[in-house]
Amino acid sequence: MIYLDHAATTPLDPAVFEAMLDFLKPGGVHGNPASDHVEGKRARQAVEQARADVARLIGAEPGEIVWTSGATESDNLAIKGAFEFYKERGRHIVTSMTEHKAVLDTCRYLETQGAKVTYLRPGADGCVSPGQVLDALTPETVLVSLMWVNNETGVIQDIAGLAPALREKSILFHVDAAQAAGKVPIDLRAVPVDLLSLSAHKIYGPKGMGALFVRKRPRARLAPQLHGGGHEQGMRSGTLPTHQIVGMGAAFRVAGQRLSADHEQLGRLRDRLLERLRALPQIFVNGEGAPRVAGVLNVSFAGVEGESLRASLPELAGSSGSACSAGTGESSYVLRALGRDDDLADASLRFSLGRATTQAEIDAAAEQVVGQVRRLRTLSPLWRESA
Amino acid sequence: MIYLDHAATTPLDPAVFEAMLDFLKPGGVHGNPASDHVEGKRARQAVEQARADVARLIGAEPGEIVWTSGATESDNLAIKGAFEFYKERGRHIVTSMTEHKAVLDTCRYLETQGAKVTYLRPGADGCVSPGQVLDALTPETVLVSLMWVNNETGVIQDIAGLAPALREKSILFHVDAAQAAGKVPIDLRAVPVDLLSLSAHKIYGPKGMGALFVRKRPRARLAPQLHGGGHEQGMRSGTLPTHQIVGMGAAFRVAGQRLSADHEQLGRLRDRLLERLRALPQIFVNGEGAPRVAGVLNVSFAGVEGESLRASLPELAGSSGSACSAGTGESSYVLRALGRDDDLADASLRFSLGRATTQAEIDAAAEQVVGQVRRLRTLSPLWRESA
Amino acid sequence: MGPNPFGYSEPVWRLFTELPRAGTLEGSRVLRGTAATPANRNRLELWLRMSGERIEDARFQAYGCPATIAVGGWVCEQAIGSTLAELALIRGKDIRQALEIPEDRLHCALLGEDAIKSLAPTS
Amino acid sequence: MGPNPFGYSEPVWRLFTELPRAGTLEGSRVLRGTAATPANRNRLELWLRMSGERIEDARFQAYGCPATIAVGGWVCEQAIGSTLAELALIRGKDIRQALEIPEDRLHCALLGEDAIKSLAPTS
Ligand SMILES: Cc1ncc(COP(=O)(O)O)c(C=O)c1O
Ligand SMILES: Cc1ncc(COP(=O)(O)O)c(C=O)c1O
Repeated sequence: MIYLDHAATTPLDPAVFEAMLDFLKPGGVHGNPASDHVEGKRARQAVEQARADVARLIGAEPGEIVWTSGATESDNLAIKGAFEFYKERGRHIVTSMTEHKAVLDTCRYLETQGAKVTYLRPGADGCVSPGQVLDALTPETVLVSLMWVNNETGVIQDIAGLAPALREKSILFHVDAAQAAGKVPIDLRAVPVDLLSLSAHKIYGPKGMGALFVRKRPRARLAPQLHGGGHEQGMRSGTLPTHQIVGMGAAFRVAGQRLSADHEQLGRLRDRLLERLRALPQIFVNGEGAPRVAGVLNVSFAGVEGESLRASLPELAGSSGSACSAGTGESSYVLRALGRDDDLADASLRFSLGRATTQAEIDAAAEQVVGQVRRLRTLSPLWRESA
Repeated sequence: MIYLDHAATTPLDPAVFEAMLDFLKPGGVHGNPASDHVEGKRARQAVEQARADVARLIGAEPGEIVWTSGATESDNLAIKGAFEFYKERGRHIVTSMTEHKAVLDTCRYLETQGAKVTYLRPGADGCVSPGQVLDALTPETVLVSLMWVNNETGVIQDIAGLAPALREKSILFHVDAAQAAGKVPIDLRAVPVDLLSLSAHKIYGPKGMGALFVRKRPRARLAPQLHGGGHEQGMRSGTLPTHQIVGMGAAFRVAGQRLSADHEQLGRLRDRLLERLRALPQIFVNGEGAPRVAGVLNVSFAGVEGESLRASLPELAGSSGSACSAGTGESSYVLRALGRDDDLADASLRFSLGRATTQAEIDAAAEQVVGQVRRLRTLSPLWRESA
Repeated sequence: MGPNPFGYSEPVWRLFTELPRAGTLEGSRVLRGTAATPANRNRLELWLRMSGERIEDARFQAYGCPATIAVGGWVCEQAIGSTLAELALIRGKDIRQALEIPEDRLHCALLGEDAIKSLAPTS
Repeated sequence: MGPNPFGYSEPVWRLFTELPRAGTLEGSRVLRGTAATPANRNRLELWLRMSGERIEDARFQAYGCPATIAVGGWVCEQAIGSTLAELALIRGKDIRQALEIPEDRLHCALLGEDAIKSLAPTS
C-alpha cells in the first residue's frame, strides 16, 4: 500500500503521539480542564500551552484560538456564527464554487435562513482573484469565505491580496485554512483575516480536533453554535478533550519547525512524480499554472473511465476527489468548476504526499499509474478512435 | 491526590487505551474512514465495530448511532435538530430545571428562536415525576428533554415510566444519558425514547467523543446542525476520528461487562463514605430518598462556607457543582432547584467514585472532610450561635 | 488477481483484472457489435470471427466501469464455440446473474445484450 | 502549610491554613467587634483583651471565604501589643495590600476595618 492521501488525513507525527500519550495512558493526566482541583489544573495548563502553540504558527494570540472538533465545525461556527451575529447589517455572503463542503453546505443552509450567497467560479487554473471577489460585493455583503488552499488541487488563493480590501470595507473575512496551515506561511498579524478554520489531522495531528481563530482586534463577534457550559469564552461549549488538544498543539509546533523542509522535500517528490506521469500523453494537471502547495498533485487522464482507473490501482491509496465527499460516486465538483468535463473530472487522481513519502514510493506509484492507464486506454474504443 | 471526581471525567480504562493505541501509534491504522482505499476501509470497519458496541449497551441498532464530539453536541443536535425539524407541529418544549447546561442553554437559545419552554422544578429529592411532565404538556408540545441521571446528585429519573405516555401522544422524547450509560441498565427496545445523548469520557472512554441515538422505528427526524460532507447519514458532518470512536466503543463494551460489578463495588464504598461523614451533625445528602446511581454522593455541610470548604481540601479532587459550570463561582443551580438555600448549596461536595477508587481513599477522604468541616465550624460564629 | 478492496463480485474482479479477450479483430468473417449508455459514459464493442456457423474467436473493447469491462470479457468467453443464434439468447439479466452485478448496475449488463443484438458484418 | 492549588496569595494561604488566633475571649477587659456583608454571607468577629492601654490578647471567628478568615487572623496579629487608637488607623486598603487580596475581594478586607470600628466592651 502506497499512501498518497495525506490531504485526506495524515498519520500522527511521532512527537504528537508521544505528547498525547501522557494524557491517555494509565497514570497520565486525565482531569477535566474545567475542574478546579489539581488534576484539572494540570490539564488546563496543557490546554493553554497547546493554545499558544497553535496561535504561534499562524501569528495569532492564544486568546484568539477557540477549540472545535475539526475544521468542519470551525467552518460552521465561523459562517453561521457570523451570519447570525451580523445579519442585521446585511445578508449577503460571497464564497467560491470550489470551497470545501463544510463551507458550501453551510452556505446552502443559510440560504434557507434568508442569506443570499454568491458562489464565484474560479478561473480554469483554480484561482479566485481578489478583483473577482471585490466585484461581487454589494452594500449587503457581511461575509466573504474563501479557502486558503484547495483540498483537491492544492491551489493557493491570494488571501493576503484580498484581506486588506475587505478590512477597509469592514466586511468580515473567513478563511478555511485546513489545508494551508503548516504548508504555507500564515501570519495573521500581517494579513487582516477575521476568522480562520484549522484542522489537526491534516498536519499529523489527531482527527476530530480543530480550532477557529477569532480575531480580537478588531473583534470579530460570533453567535455560539454549541450551547452548554460556556467554555471557550462562551463561543463553544463542551468538555475540552485534553489529549486531542495537546496533540494539535504538538502538531502545530512540529509544523512550524518543518514548514520549509517539508516544502522542499515534498516539492521535489511531487515534481518527480509528475515527470514520470508525463510518459503518458494527454494528461492534464489540475490547477496548472496557479501557485500550489508542494504536497498535492491532481491529474486528469484522458481516455480512461474513473471508476476503472481507481479499481486498477488497489495498491495505491490516493484519492479521486475529497475523502469528505467520497463514497457519493459523484465526480469532483471542484474539477468541474475548473471547466473539466464530467469524464475528465472523473478520471482524475489526487496524489497527496506526506513527510514519510519516499522516492521509491513515488516511483512505484508512477509506474503503476502509467501501466494501468495504458492498459485501460488500450482497451478503450474512445481512445482508439481519438488516436 | 484522591480523585473523587469521576462524574466530571474518568481516566481511560486500560482496555480502551490499548484499543485506541492501534489507531494512533506509528504504523497503526490511520486512514480516513471516508476514504475508498484499503487504509480507509480498515478505519471504517473499526468505526462500524464501535458503533455496534455502543448500540449494544443501550439496546439500539448500530444504524441508530450518530457520532458526535460529546454529549454537549449530542444535546444540541437532539434539541435544536428536533425543534428545527418539527417546529411547524408545535413550539413547546418541556424540560427540567436540573438538566445539564448543554440542555438548558440550548433551550434558552431556542426561546430566542420562537420556542416556548417549560422548566419543571423537581421535588426536594430531585425527582421529576412522569405525572408532572404529563401535566405540563400542551397541544403545542413537540419535545420533552429529561436527563436519565443527574450529574450533580446522581438522581435517576423514571424514564421508563414516562416514555410510553409520550410515545402514545407522539411527542418526541430526548434523554441525556451522559451520566447513565454504563451505570444503569438501558434497553431502548423496551423504553420508547426517541433521542438519547451519550458521552465517552464519563465511562472511561476518551474526552471529545459522544454519540446521539436517533430512533429508526418510528423514525425520529432531525435537521442537521453541522453541515459538510454529509457523514453520518447526513445528520453530522466532519471527519470521523477513528481512534476516538474506537475508544468509545471499547469503553461501552467494558461498561457492559462491568455494569453490575461496578454498581456493587461503588455502592459499597459510597455507603462507607456516607457512614463516616455522618460523624458530623447537620449534613444533608442531596437527592436523599430518590433512586441514585452508586458512584455519586452529594452532601451539603451546614455552618461552613463553600469556598473555604473547598480550599481546605486541596488533596481531594472532588467537585462542587458540575465541572461544566465550575469556575463561574456560582453556587449550584441544581441544588438550589432542590430547595437548598444559597449557603448550603454552596457548602456542598460531590464525591463521585470510580473503578479505581479504593477503600483507603474513601477513608482518607472522609477523614479529611470531617476534620476540615469541624475546623471551619469551630471558627464560625454562625455555627457557635446555632449550637 | 490482486486484492479486491472495492468489493466487486469475484467474477467481475477476475474478468476486470485478467481482461481475457481484450482487443479487436480484423478481416472477413468478422462481425462487430457496439452499444453505449447515454452520452457515451459506458461503451462496449464486440468483434467475432466466424468459422461456419460457429464463433471461432471473440474480442472486445470497453470504456466504463469494471462491471462493463467484465461484461465484455464474459460475452466473449461465452461466444467462442457457440452459434450466433445461441449467443442471441443471452439477456442482460443472465449476464447480471452470472457476474453477480448488483441491481443498480443492471445497465452494464444490458450493454452486453445490446452489443450482441447489434452484431453486423464489418465488411 | 499544604499545597495552594487555588492560587490564593501567600499571606492569605498561610493565615487560612494556620489559623493563628482563632477563637473567642471571655471576661472583663474584653472588647468585641463584629462585621458582616449583606445577608450574613461573610462574617467576622474580633475579641481583644486589654492590659491598660495595650491589647494583650486577640482572637477572631469568621465565616466566609479564605480571605475573610485570613483578615481575622491578620488583624489579631496586628492588634497584640498595640493601642486601640493605633488599631483604629488600619484601613481596608491597608489590609488588602498586606494580604495581597485582589481588588474584587476588597469587601473581605473592609470587614476587618468594620469589625475594628465596632469594637465595644462585652460587659
Ligand atoms: C479545506 C478543508 N476544509 C475543511 C475540512 C474538514 O476538516 P475536518 O476533517 O477537520 O472536519 C477539510 C478536510 O476534510 C478540508 O480539506
Ligand atoms: C448530564 C450531562 N450531560 C452532558 C454533559 C456534557 O458532555 P460532554 O462533556 O461529553 O460534552 C455532561 C458532562 O459534562 C453531563 O454530565
